[in-house]
Amino acid sequence: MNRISVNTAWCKGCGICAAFCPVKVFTQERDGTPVPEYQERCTGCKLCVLRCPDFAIQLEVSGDEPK
Amino acid sequence: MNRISVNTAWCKGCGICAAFCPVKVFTQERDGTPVPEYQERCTGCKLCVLRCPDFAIQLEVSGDEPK
Amino acid sequence: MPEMKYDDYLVKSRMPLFWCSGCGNGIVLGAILRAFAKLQLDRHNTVVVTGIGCWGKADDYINTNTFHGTHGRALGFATGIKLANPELKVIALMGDGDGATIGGNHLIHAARRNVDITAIVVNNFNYGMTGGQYSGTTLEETYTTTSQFGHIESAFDLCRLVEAAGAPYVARSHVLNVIQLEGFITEAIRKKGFSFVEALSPCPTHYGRHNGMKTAPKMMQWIKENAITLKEAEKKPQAEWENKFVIGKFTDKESVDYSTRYEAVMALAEASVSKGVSEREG
Amino acid sequence: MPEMKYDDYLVKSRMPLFWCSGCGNGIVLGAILRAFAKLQLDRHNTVVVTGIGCWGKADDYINTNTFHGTHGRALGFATGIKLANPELKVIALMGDGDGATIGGNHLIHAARRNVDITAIVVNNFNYGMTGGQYSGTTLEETYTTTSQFGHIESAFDLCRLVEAAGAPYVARSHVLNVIQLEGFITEAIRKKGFSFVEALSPCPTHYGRHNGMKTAPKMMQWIKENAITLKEAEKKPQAEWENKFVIGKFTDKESVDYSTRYEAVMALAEASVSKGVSEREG
Amino acid sequence: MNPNNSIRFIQGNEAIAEGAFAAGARFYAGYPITPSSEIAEISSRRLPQLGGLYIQMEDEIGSIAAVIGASASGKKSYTATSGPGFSLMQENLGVAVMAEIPCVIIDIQRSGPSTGLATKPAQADVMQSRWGTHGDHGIIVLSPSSVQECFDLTITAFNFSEKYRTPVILLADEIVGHMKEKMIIRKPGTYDVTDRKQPACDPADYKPFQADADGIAPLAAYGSRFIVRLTGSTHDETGFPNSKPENADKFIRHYTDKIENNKDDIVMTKEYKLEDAEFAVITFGCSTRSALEAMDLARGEGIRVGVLQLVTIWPFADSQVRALCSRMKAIIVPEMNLGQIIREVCRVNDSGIPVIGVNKVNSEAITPFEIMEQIREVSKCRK
Amino acid sequence: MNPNNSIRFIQGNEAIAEGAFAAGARFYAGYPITPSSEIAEISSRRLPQLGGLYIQMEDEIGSIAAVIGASASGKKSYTATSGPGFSLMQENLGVAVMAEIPCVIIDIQRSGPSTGLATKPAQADVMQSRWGTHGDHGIIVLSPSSVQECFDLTITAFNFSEKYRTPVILLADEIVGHMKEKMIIRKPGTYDVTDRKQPACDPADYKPFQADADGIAPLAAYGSRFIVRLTGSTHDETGFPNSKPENADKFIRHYTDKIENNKDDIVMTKEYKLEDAEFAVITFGCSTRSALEAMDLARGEGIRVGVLQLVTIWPFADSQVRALCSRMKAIIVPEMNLGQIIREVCRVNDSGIPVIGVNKVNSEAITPFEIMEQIREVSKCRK
Amino acid sequence: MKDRWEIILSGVGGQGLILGGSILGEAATVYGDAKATLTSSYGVETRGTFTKSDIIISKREIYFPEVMKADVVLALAQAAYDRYAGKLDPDCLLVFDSGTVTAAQNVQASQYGHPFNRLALELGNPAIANIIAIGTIVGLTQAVAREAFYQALEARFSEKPKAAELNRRAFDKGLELAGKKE
Amino acid sequence: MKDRWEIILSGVGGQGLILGGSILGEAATVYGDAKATLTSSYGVETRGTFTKSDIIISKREIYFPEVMKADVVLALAQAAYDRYAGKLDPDCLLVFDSGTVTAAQNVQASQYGHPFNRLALELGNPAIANIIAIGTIVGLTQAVAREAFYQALEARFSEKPKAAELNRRAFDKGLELAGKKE
Ligand SMILES: Cc1ncc(C[n+]2csc(CCOP(=O)(O)OP(=O)(O)O)c2C)c(N)n1
Ligand SMILES: Cc1ncc(C[n+]2csc(CCOP(=O)(O)OP(=O)(O)O)c2C)c(N)n1
Ligand code: SF4
Ligand code: SF4
Ligand code: SF4
Ligand code: SF4
Ligand code: SF4
Ligand code: SF4
Ligand SMILES: [Mg+2]
Ligand SMILES: [Mg+2]
Repeated sequence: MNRISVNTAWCKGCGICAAFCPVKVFTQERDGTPVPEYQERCTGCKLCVLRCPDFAIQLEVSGDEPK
Repeated sequence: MNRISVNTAWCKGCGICAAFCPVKVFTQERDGTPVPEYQERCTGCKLCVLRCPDFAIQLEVSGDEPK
Repeated sequence: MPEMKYDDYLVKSRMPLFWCSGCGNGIVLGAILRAFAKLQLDRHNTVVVTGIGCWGKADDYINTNTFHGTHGRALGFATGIKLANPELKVIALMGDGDGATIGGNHLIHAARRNVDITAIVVNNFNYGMTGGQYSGTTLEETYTTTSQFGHIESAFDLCRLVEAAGAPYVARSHVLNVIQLEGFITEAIRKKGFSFVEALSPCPTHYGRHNGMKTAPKMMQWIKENAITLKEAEKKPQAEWENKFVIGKFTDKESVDYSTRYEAVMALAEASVSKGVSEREG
Repeated sequence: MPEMKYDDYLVKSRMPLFWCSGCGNGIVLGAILRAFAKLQLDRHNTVVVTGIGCWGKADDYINTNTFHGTHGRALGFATGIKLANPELKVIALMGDGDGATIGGNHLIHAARRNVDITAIVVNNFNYGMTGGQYSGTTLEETYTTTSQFGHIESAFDLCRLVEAAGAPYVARSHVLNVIQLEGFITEAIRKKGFSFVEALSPCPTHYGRHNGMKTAPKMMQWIKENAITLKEAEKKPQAEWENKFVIGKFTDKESVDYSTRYEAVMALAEASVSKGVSEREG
Repeated sequence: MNPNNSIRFIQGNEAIAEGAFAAGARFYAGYPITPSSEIAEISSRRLPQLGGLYIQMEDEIGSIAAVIGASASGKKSYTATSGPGFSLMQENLGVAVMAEIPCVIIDIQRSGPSTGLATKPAQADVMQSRWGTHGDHGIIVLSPSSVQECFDLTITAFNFSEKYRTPVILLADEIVGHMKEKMIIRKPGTYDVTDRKQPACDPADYKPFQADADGIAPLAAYGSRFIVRLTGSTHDETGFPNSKPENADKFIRHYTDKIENNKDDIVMTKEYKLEDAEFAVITFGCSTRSALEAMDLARGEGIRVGVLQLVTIWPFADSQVRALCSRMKAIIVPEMNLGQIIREVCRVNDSGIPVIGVNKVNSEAITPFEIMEQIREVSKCRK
Repeated sequence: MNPNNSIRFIQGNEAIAEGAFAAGARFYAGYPITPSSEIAEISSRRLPQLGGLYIQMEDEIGSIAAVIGASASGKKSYTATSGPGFSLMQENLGVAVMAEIPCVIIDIQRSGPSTGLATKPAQADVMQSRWGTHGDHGIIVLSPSSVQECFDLTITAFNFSEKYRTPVILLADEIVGHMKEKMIIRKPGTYDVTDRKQPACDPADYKPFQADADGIAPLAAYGSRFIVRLTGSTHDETGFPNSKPENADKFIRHYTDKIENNKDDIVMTKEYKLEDAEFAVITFGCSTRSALEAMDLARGEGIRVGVLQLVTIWPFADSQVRALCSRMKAIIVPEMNLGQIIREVCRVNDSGIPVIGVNKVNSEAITPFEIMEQIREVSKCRK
Repeated sequence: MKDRWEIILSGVGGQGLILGGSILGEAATVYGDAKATLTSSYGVETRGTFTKSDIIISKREIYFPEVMKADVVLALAQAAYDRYAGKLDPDCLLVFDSGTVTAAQNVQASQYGHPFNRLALELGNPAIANIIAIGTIVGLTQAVAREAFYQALEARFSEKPKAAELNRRAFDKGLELAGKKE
Repeated sequence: MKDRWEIILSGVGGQGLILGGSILGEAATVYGDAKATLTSSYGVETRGTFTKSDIIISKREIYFPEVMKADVVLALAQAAYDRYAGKLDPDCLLVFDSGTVTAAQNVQASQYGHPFNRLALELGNPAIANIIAIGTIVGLTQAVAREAFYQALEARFSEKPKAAELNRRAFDKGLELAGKKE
């Protein structure tokens, strides 16, 4: 399974990752902080990483080298 | 016959009237001042009037009201 | 008002013109004054705004209201003049340096805003007034006092630029085609909205002299020989005309001008007054 | 040089970013840094030049050489930087206000001159930094702090404008299309000559809030819904897309850049030295 | 309706906008910049309500150009900016001087030079406001120290501008511009509004630069019965260019003289407890507030301090300051800059008394204590 | 070859261009304007011969921006303009101050304000050259009075600029710029050329605004081994933004201090017959020539007059002028403006001696006779 | 009664402190007969970071508009609390959000901690914590009359009766807390 | 021999007066051991209208670079002649083009009229009237050495031997005229 981690020190809870994840991996806390609730669905498309305006998402695609 | 007169106080002898008169009505003096040597050829097209950059040419087209 | 003839707009007391022998500016001036006469403009309701340059001295010979400001800023002044009194006819006369080099930003923004001003740029391919340095319309590989080894920049296609900026009326002619030029100017002034006319014109003293065309007729001939009508150009592949002066009317479309649009703002604003002004946080 | 990863160009010590939650600037920044990594740019030979605005603060997070000048003038500084040392990779980051409103003239002239600079404009449709006033790209009928009754000006189509000014590389994308955006930026940097990339981006804090899109996802969705690809647009009549954001690569043509052309000037100049300098009259 | 509706608790910037409306201004062209943008935003909402026009131009150069143009069309016009924008306006400010076109330029000073610290205060454009544009000229500069003065002096700025056919600069600062304070929006009729003189002559005889006996030429508007020729080039009475030396001399002197000759009217100062003072603080703008507080602190310690507030900064209050110098033991000049007004004080200090600056440029207000410290210092030496 | 080839009979403008080449300048960006355009034209021909670059930008704003940028890339850079263009450059001049980027701006003064009389001389940008840009700053301004000084001072301008990492203004005027005169083109090696200090530290430790003990920070070029961060916003040593008050204070003072603290090096004056003088003429630029001629006329009449030429206008020669005032019976200050330098003279005139201006703004040079007249006047009163 | 109050309202950007200060100022000046000034530290870099406003309410002329010696400090965030707590005199009132701020030990000022943010949420809107806190300050100081504050609220929310009502309840809540030292 | 000459060269734009003055200055300074200054009245409005240059040649330092008291005036056009003729001292030399200028009666200066323009045409180029006139001035004044003038001409036209030759002939013609009072 791909591992998604959110750097909460950098994340501002904008909700972009959650809104545009093609497979709806994220839920959000009250303050917007994303929670990769359904990590198992993750296809590893990395769109959330690329679209996070705050460099706050790290994705380890299973089998991949950690990036 | 059309009557062409050149206001020599305004004319700067640029030669535009002479160069572009379709029927070559003008000759020029040494200093460029145009002379309507072949006035009889004049078709009254007024191009010389319109193209003179110094408002120096008056044309009375025969039969016309003087303008 | 008695009928105005073209030379009723001319300041005869300042003749002869300050411009060099053969300078095309006088031809454009004539075309403008005849357009004024054709439209029977009221001198009191007309403001001629000029920039700084040889062509920028045109207002010295026009007896309407005038404003002669700074180099490149004619359209800034003109915008204020027009918007403060939308009844005025405002005509801005600018050189290629003035209107399109230092003044390029005001040009594209005025076009975008569609302020009802007629801008007439005399493009003589260089800065005449300061002694013939290159401008934004100087042609590649030609010579000026500051491109003595041949100019290495491309020239603007001003009409294309102003069209891309959104102007609803855009046309180009040259001084030899004075009748066409006068026609474009007349249409442009009549147009409600931003209208732009470019007049290609000789500066025999500088650009001509540095490029083997010491006399005005020579330089006019050169312009003519390098010109192609828009109609012709449209029929041919781009490669055949892209280095030529395309002559014609590029745009003439409907577009509501700024002052008219502003009326809607005023109406909404008035309506909002009754609702009371709510304070905003700074 | 060890291989650079995208975040090797990031100034991590200054994180978190100064920008608002959901501001698209960070997405564009990411795309740029990844392009840098893809091209393995040498930090020492790269200069990022920024204007003033929210996007203008991007240089705070990039650890190449930087120049942060005045509002609207990034391309002026960049031109000097590049021409004085043609070996440098020069990237100018500008906002829509910065790069296309106050800075419009530098933009079109840099495009015309074909100086080898990559200009990346983040168009968020307003002046973010100063609190959300309208800019030259604010859409008609939308609301900003200074168009509270609805904006009455048309927005520039920046790509069309820059293309008309002569730029050899012109492309537009938006931050949701971040992969495409990164691709355009990479191509643009690689391009020798003036290249221009416009990135449509949300400013949820101001433009979004004033137009019913308080959150970044909403504003991004809106951009997406109003976008059409260049290919699609080309197939349809203009009326169907002229009010849409056309996304794609508008121009990618060959054109010799300024520095290369200047080499010819130097060669001719050197040749002229041997002939002796003849004095000119002032 | 609230019976107190003329009392407001608002920002200096808002009071400036209200002052402009009250003075009859109906045209704003500008380009937003911190810390002046509120003036733009309020104007964008209120001007169309008042039948006026708000436009954002592509830059500050176009903004002041449009303001000048609109004024030539007869509308009282203004713009607001801060240092970087004010620098950009300098060239066209000269047009307003040369073509003698009334307009008001508001500079809300911020910490500079260059982009500096956009949201932080300073008082460092004092000399620029006098000398920023090239060539010889005179100019009127007023500086408010409170929200009430923001309102009142904006009206005065328009009045001077119209009366003397000259650009007037309202030189405020971030502190005064962004501070909220109690103030009174005066009702129309309770203050003077000056409109530019109109020609009384036959239209055929009108010359837009022909001064009346009072030294000021009537200015007709475009679109009136008069033909108006305006220019930033050297011209004669008619508005046509004229390069004769005697003409250049006449007009260049005129731009300065029409202001210098009317200093009695233009130079405004406020005096606080100067009657019995031994030491004076000469101040302006936001620093006035620190000076007044320091004055009270000093008097609490038995040091007889008074304050002279320069409401009009330019033309400089030469005679008032000269006279003050001759009466005081020392003068203190606090400024949020490295010493600009103090140069002028020194210039007219014929008495040779000590003139000491309190200069602060760390982007924070000068505190009363900092001034107090200097007062204590000089009072020690001089006792 | 002509053995005298280093003697030339050329214009001031040409000498300025030659001075720039001699100083090692290799980048010019500008926008033509009378009466400075010859500098552009000569540079456009000569720079490519010298391996340098000439570019005309779209306006003066872009010109000074490109000059600053090119200097950051390591090329000595300059531009030339006149009043209207100089006004437009003011905003970006502040960038050069703030980012501490060496460059030379040449202002060939003409009759203004505004467009004025483009081909006529004036000396009316003196105060503007000091105060034209917003915010506190120091600046170096040199003013040549002869064609030889045009050459020499242009070299000095570049040297100061490089030495102090600051923009330097060469403030000439139409008379000096367009006058032809005998002068010597000095051969390389016969004059000093200063290049900016380069960092000696490890690239990892380099901070572009970290001053050495001499108060000046080394400036590496873009493309070198050092990473260079430059900015016109308030920054700290690293070039990153820093809005702490103590940081703002430090740097804003620095821009003035690095110049004021080096006045001994920077302030240059020339003295003529001051040893036995009772009256002094303080002058600069083209008016120096009239002053010297007047001095000789006066001495012919037995009046002991000397001349102090301010070669460096800014920073002002406070101590030199103050000392002079204490020795003279009266001072005369001729200027082609309505009184700019005279304000500074009055500021430091602690002795209270009469200071009299000879001010001419009709666009013609001040004649020696006009100065002579004032000399006669004061010598009468004082005898 | 003191005739001059120097109050600092501090927290992080977005907590509505300027708004709160403004209403307080309006209450004092437009609906009371005092003078007042409000200054705020603006900064491009203050989005979500430390921010403060100084409000001075006085019967006499107010010259220097910044707090010289605080009579009241409101700290709605830890950063704000930490900046001031140690520096205050014993006669100063330090009002803070007890929900988000961990109070320090050796503070000389009289401390009044209340969970303003939580209470605001309870009242239905997190954005009104500022008004509750200001209510507490008004209750503690009587710097402005309650009635005047009500009027100021009403005027400001004249077009939004719901918001007016909510703010009024928040203010009342604050008043109620005043005196309850936690 | 005078050690200072103040010379005015006047005419209308395009007559090559600045060029003539420059060569004179070069002769004096580069190829002679004098000092010299040349100032010209520029004007946007001087195209084809009155124009003048002041050239001062002196063994001593030259301070004020404009003519204070003319020793020589050259007038190549009527407008130029009219401006000066009446104002000159008896010891001034007034050199004018007798072909285009009608001389006045009560002129105190010594007048030297020659048909410079016509002579130039005869030599084959109307543009060298200026050099003929300057030749006359040099002949009359010895303000610069002939040899120096030749050198200056040569240097200036080093790449155009034909022009050099023509100008040299023009100069010689002028020298020849010097002394021949018409
Ligand atoms: C700010 C400023 N920069 C430069 C100038 C100098 N200047 C006057 S006219 C001109 C160029 C004129 O060229 P153009 O606009 O093409 O007009 P033309 O003379 O060719 O008709 C320049 C550079 C100026 N007056 N103001
Ligand atoms: C000469 C000048 N005018 C105005 C400003 C104020 N200002 C700073 S940023 C900005 C607008 C920023 O808008 P944009 O360029 O679109 O960038 P964004 O903040 O939206 O990213 C303005 C007007 C300035 N700094 N300098
Ligand atoms: S996109 Fe990034 S900043 Fe936004 S909520 Fe997701 S992780 Fe946080
Ligand atoms: S990598 Fe793609 S699928 Fe996985 S969480 Fe991110 S956006 Fe969703
Ligand atoms: S076109 Fe006009 S100015 Fe030219 S020669 Fe003919 S008449 Fe004279
Ligand atoms: S009117 Fe026509 S035909 Fe007659 S002279 Fe003029 S140009 Fe020639
Ligand atoms: S210089 Fe050129 S543009 Fe100017 S008047 Fe002469 S010909 Fe016309
Ligand atoms: S104001 Fe807009 S552009 Fe600026 S950081 Fe916030 S969201 Fe981004
Ligand atoms: Mg031109
Ligand atoms: Mg933006």
